[in-house]
Amino acid sequence: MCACNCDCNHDHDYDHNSVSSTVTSNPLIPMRAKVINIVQETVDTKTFYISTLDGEKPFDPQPGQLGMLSLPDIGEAMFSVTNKGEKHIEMAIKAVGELTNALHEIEVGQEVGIRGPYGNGFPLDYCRGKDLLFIGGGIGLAPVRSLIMHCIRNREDYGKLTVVYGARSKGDLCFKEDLFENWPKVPNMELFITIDKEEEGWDGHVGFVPSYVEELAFKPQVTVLCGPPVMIKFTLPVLQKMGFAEKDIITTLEMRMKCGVGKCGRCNIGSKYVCLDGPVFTMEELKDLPPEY
Amino acid sequence: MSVNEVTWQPKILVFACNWCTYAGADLTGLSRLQYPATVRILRVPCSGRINPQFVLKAFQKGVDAVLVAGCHPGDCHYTTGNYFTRRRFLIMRRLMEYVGLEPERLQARWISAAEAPKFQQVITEISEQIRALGPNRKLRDEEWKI
Amino acid sequence: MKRVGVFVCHCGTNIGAVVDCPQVAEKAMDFPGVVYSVDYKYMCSEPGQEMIKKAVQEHRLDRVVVASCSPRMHERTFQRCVEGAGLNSYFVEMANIREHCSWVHAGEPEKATEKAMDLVKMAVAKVVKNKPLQKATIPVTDRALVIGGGIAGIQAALDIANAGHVVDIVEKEPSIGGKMAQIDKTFPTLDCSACILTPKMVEAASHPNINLLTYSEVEKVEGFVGNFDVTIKKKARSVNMDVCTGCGLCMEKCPKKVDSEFELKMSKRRAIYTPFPQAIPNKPVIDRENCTYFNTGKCGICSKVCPAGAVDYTQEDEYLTRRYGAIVVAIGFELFDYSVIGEYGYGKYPDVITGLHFERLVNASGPTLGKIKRPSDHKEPKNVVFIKCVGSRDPAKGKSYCSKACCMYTAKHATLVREKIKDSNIYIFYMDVRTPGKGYDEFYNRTREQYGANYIRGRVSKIYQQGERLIVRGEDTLLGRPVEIEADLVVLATAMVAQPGAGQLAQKLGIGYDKDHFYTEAHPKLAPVETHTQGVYLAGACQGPKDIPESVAQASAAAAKVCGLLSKREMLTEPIVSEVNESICAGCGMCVAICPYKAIELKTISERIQGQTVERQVASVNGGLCQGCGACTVACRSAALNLKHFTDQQILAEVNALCL
Amino acid sequence: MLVAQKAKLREILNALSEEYQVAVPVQREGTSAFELYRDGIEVMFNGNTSISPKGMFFPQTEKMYGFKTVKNTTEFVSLPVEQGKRLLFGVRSCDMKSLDCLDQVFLTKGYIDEFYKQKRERTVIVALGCNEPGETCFCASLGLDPQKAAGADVHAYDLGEVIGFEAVTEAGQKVLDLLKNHLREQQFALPPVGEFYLKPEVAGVPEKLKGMFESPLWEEIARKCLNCGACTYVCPTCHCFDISQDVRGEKGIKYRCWDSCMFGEYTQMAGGHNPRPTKKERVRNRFMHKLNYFPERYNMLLCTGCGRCLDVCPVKMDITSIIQQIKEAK
Amino acid sequence: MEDLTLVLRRTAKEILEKGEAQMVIGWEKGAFWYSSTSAFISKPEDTERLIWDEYCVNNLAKYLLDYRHKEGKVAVFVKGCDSRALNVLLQDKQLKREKILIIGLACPGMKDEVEARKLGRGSSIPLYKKCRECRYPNALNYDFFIGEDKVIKEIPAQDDFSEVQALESLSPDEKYNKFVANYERCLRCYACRNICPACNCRECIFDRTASGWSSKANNVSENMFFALTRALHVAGRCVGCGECERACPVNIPIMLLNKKIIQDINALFGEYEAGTDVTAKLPLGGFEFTDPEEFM
Repeated sequence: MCACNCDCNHDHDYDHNSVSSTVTSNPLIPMRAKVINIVQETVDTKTFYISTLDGEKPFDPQPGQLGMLSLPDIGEAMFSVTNKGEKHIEMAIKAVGELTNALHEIEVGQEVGIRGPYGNGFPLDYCRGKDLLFIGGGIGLAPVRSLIMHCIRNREDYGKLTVVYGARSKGDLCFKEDLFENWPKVPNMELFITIDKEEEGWDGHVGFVPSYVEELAFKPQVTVLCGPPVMIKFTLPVLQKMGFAEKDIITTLEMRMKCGVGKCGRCNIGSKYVCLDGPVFTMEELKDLPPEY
Repeated sequence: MSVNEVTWQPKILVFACNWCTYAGADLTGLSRLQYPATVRILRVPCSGRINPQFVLKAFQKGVDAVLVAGCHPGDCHYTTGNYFTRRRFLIMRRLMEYVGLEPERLQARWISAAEAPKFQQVITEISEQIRALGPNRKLRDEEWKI
Repeated sequence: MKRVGVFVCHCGTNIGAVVDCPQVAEKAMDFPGVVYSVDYKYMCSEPGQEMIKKAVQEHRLDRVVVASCSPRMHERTFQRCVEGAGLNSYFVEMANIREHCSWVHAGEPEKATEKAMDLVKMAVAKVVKNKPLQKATIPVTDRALVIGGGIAGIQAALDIANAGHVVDIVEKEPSIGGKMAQIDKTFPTLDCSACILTPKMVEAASHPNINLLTYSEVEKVEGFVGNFDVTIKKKARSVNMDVCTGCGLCMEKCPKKVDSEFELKMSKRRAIYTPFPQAIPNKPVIDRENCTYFNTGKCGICSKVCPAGAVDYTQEDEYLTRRYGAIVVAIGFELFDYSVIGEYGYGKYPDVITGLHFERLVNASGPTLGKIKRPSDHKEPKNVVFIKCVGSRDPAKGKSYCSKACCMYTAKHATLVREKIKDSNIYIFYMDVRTPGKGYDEFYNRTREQYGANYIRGRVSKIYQQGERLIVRGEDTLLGRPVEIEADLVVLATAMVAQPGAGQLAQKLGIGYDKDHFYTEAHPKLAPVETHTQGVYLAGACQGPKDIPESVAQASAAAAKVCGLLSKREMLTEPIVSEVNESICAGCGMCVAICPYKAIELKTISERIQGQTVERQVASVNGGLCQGCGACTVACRSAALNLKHFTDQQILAEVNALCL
Repeated sequence: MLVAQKAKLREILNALSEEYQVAVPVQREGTSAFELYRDGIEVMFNGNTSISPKGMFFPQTEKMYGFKTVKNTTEFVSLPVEQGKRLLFGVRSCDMKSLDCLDQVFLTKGYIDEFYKQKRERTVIVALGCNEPGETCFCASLGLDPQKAAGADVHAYDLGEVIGFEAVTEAGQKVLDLLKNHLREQQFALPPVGEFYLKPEVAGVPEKLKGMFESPLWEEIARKCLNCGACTYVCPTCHCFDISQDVRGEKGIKYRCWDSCMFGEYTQMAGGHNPRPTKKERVRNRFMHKLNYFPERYNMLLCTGCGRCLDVCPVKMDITSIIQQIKEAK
Repeated sequence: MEDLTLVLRRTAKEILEKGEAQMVIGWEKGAFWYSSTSAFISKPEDTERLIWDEYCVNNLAKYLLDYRHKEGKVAVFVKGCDSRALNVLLQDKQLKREKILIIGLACPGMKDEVEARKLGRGSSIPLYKKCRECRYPNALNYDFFIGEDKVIKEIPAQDDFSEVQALESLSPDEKYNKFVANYERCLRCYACRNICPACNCRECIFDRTASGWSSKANNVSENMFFALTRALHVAGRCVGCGECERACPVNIPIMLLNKKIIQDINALFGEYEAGTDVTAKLPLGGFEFTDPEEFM
């Protein structure tokens, strides 16, 4: 019984979503890479642009896929690839633990270890041709942005794009350049940005994401939802009340991951490994998994 | 760091309390009293700050001997620090000897800020003892090379 | 990663002569985190510090390691320097490659260089883990305590009181005045000691800001700078000070005679007594050991005759605890007990006396009312022999140091003998004559030339009694022949030693003392009146032998330090205190019992664990009380306590760096 | 069936040592485990080793790769890997089945664990049948044949004075060819297998567990557990591991080592959140993984009935009685 | 022993029925005749599961830590060693005495399970070594006691340090080789720590690799660091219940380290028996000015 979530119980090896082969023969050994640019998104979040030593993309990740970034003498951690360019991939990282704080102290030119891509990524063929609603909270926008950028690159394959994004304060809004310069220029794409509390110098919407979504009363469509657990907990019922089908609500989960290839047994939710069968799950799938994440 | 007999130099770590032994070591310097260069002094506010686990870590990382040194009981700048050191290291020394570490490799001495000659004499004495004993291989991390 | 700058100092030739500084600087570039390293002649100099500041700007350094002298010397200097460059002052670590390296491994330059590299590697490994710290503020109690009522204590108290602060003087004798009260004249001006001392004593007694706690001792000292809680034991005087008028009737009528300590047993005093006539407070004290009433219950005359009914046999010792912002220790000195020296008669010959005995003999209010008489037969002596350096500069039987003041007061004694006994012969055995003060050498020459004192360069090997006279056998090293003098009176210039109780008091205060129990100053040149314990200062002979001008100078210096401290309502404290990680702390309380400053207590916090609010106890450190000794961090098994600036991680980093 | 006198086992093992690095079960002071065979080592014939042969393929601490971090450069260095053919003699059928479980984990689902694969491919396994099950054994209840370890290269049978050998795979045949002058052809009937003391019925348990995540049973079961790692470290099928590094200055080695879902730090996330904070969640996860999650993913139970967890558990947790309680739970 | 089981059940039942405690922690029969395991009874009718036989070796005191934040009281049966363990937990302020109902027992000494399994049901089975040497078979600190308080086991005069002294007499290398041989096989499963009543930290440094003290790597050097550190941490609080040795899957003689420290504490700082007096000052929690002086 294959673990892909299209529950067609044919028995084949795992080739769902054409996982591109890892760059090194041994999935646990990283390859050398270099940080070629660092963008300070917020006071505690930076986006790192990473490419190989000879200036190529380490791997070509699908939207929503993850990469294992490492400073070998400190540690390794899994981060979503928030965007990819011709010659690089981008990872947005918030300083929370030992490794992330160390990452926030490195400078452009620092060599790192990278391996991947991991995880199933967003179901692109399921979303093709449909209107898409993206709901993000704080750093939660990072994984969602990979799909948004993909849709912008293949704009004609996708319907109307709507982005609802909230953060604690103006300073906490990630990817400001996209939010205020690039994305408004994209045809048939609507942006709704909100911050939690009133702040001078901010004339946009003020309020929490769940109430804002309720206020905007969207028609049911495929939705990608990602943010802090409290935001998801309150946004879900709003979407369900608005008639969104559970299989149309997609989210990515964040768990402690060590191997990244579904072996070390750490990131399991029930029988599913977030690093391999996830991190992207529909609400329907999550419903019949044990609530342990 | 691999150990070969010929080029081996004893590596002795001294945990010195800032108010007495470290000052005594300074005075030893001021008075130009020479002693072997096998010793590295690590400053701690009080001998009471020396956690026996630091000593275990030092042996694990490859030190040949450890000296725990502080003020004479009663002279402690923090009044009672060295009384705890005394209890801890009376037990610790016996425990380490019990598991097979040569007693000379873990010593504790009270050396006040004025006892420069004593500092010189203690360091010289330990250095000779360890030179005689040879490199320490006990409790050590396994060595690897890449 | 952290960007560390390493600055290796030559310290002129002190380091550079032995340690190959350029090589150390070059090797430092290989250590993890180091992005800039340089060596320079004098890092602590102005240009040296400028170099650090410039390097921090230019190379965007966020950590600095200075390899130079002992941090006990210049850590403060370099902390201020990096602060000037915009870094947190605790982002600097020092590698001691002078006192611990170049000065002690002069014969092995390559090993010294290798050790210097190791020490720099340890410092770099530690500094990478340093965290930014801010100084905290604690309240300062506007009250000072002076321990010891001699000239130094009185002078310090006066200066502090005149600056507007309240001062308490604690003196263990019934009266203030100290040793100077026993002295007759003072060199080099020969003005009478009482004339310059008693006005100061009166001024101190009457000063509104000064409280005298005589016949009292310090029992216990707790707390720390700005907040010393001192428990003082006021011994029972058996006389009610408020009622007594000091008329002295009781002292006349008291039948019991006892040797007077003030007069060095050369005359008697009564069981109820004041040490000397000009005593302040001039109110008597009952010496309970010798008073008949206290021994047998009979007598009680003094209470009968006392017009004011001030005598109160039921008085008890009284303990009072007060909070002080600063403490000045001025407990003075004692004279060396020469009875250990057999050659000078083990103290058995009555006519072999000390300088202080001589002071009493020539003193107008002394036992002989100023006439020099031989204690044995009260005759006026003809031949007077003075012997200097008795117990001083004599490591075998006495002390290794020079007691500084004996040369001058022996010369003074010689002039007084000449003045009082015109036709006397004065001999002075000396090793050297040290006259370092203003007008000192002129005074000494006058003694030799005008007053005809015979200075004999040589030591006295033996004194023995022969009939009524004493034979003093010595040698004259300048003439190279033995000398023998028949003396009527021999005065020994004995060494100054520390007060017998000096050691215990130091342990109560937590201050250091040397092998001779003189108190250790924070730094011999840069901080002579401070101790390593912040807020405790030194003045006078308790810090080392010295004469009156120096003691007074030190007293004023200490007072200036105290006024600097008390002038502010609060002061900055070292942020090197321990901190608790409440999520790890299990509230076992091991640390509470161990903290010498009672800085840790268990407090109750409430937190939500799995949807349930739970009350539990955790340790909490009072940053003001904690002095950063770190004993609690070792007692804490789960390492919930860590000492800032000396964290487990920093020390482990140093240990690891040492062994790579 | 080819047979040989048990007394001649020593020669057989010496002969095999020419070709292979041979490992055999050995009784040591306080424990028993698989060790490199040297002439004269006494092979343990009764019962199973207390430390499973899992360590031969998935060592407790395994160096993966070296690295050098000089200034801001990062370099990865591959480490020498032990080569040479190996032969495990005396593996019981429960441990053989556990290797089957580990194969599923390490060699399938799109990623191959090279470290494990290399060790697995160079090892030939001579399984030894059990005639007399231990008190805590229950492999039969999980559908295993104690005398014939499915998946082994050679089946060896303990026939009292004599040992019988039957090659199953080609590699096994090569082994027996190597020993042909030690063996002789003889017909032997396998002795009957002794009576099992523990007989848990696992049928239907995985399916029933699917709905039992919220069952109060877990609270009761978890009460006496100490959350130590003993059961997970002796269990031949437990395969969770942690990745960490041993750093010495600018050089370091990245290694992986056994980890246990029983430890608190196992799922502790950087931000402070821990999906399995107390021992109830951890105990539930352990048994759900063995009896539900793993079957759902790999179509086989993650328990082979070796009974080691019953032997070592300080508070005598017993998976067979837990299976019983699951069956009886409402 | 048989009738005591009935007394035990009746007592537990009364406690639950009268609501004096929310739960009773005792023992019940395990899967085999030679093993009894812990039981957590909250319903009066379940008290039938409780038993008291020669295999109730588990030290139940440490389980109370799981219920210290729950409302109501918990009753627990304690043997001599268990009650000393409970005293250590009280001394370490990890439990509140008023939230615990202690039912003391006179312990005849527990039979060695490993031997029982080897020798089989019929034969006479020796006691655990720790029970043979035990000097406090009866509960010391309890709310009420089951069975007569008479000693039903002869008690050795003082602790037996013969093994420690035997080890002390060896040469440094011999001692070290024995130490390595023991700790080479340590799995770092932490069963010894998790069962030890003196190891009651909220978060152990060995569970926090980020603290830098230890790594998860299982090599003899890290194992020795763990063993020595734990011995030092429980110094002065180890009650000698021997549960660590019983829990160790690879049978390492852990008590050899703890006994050595107990012997040294007695010799250096005066006779001290951990867990016998809740008010006593912990030997390594304080000092005396008159402590032996070896470092002058």
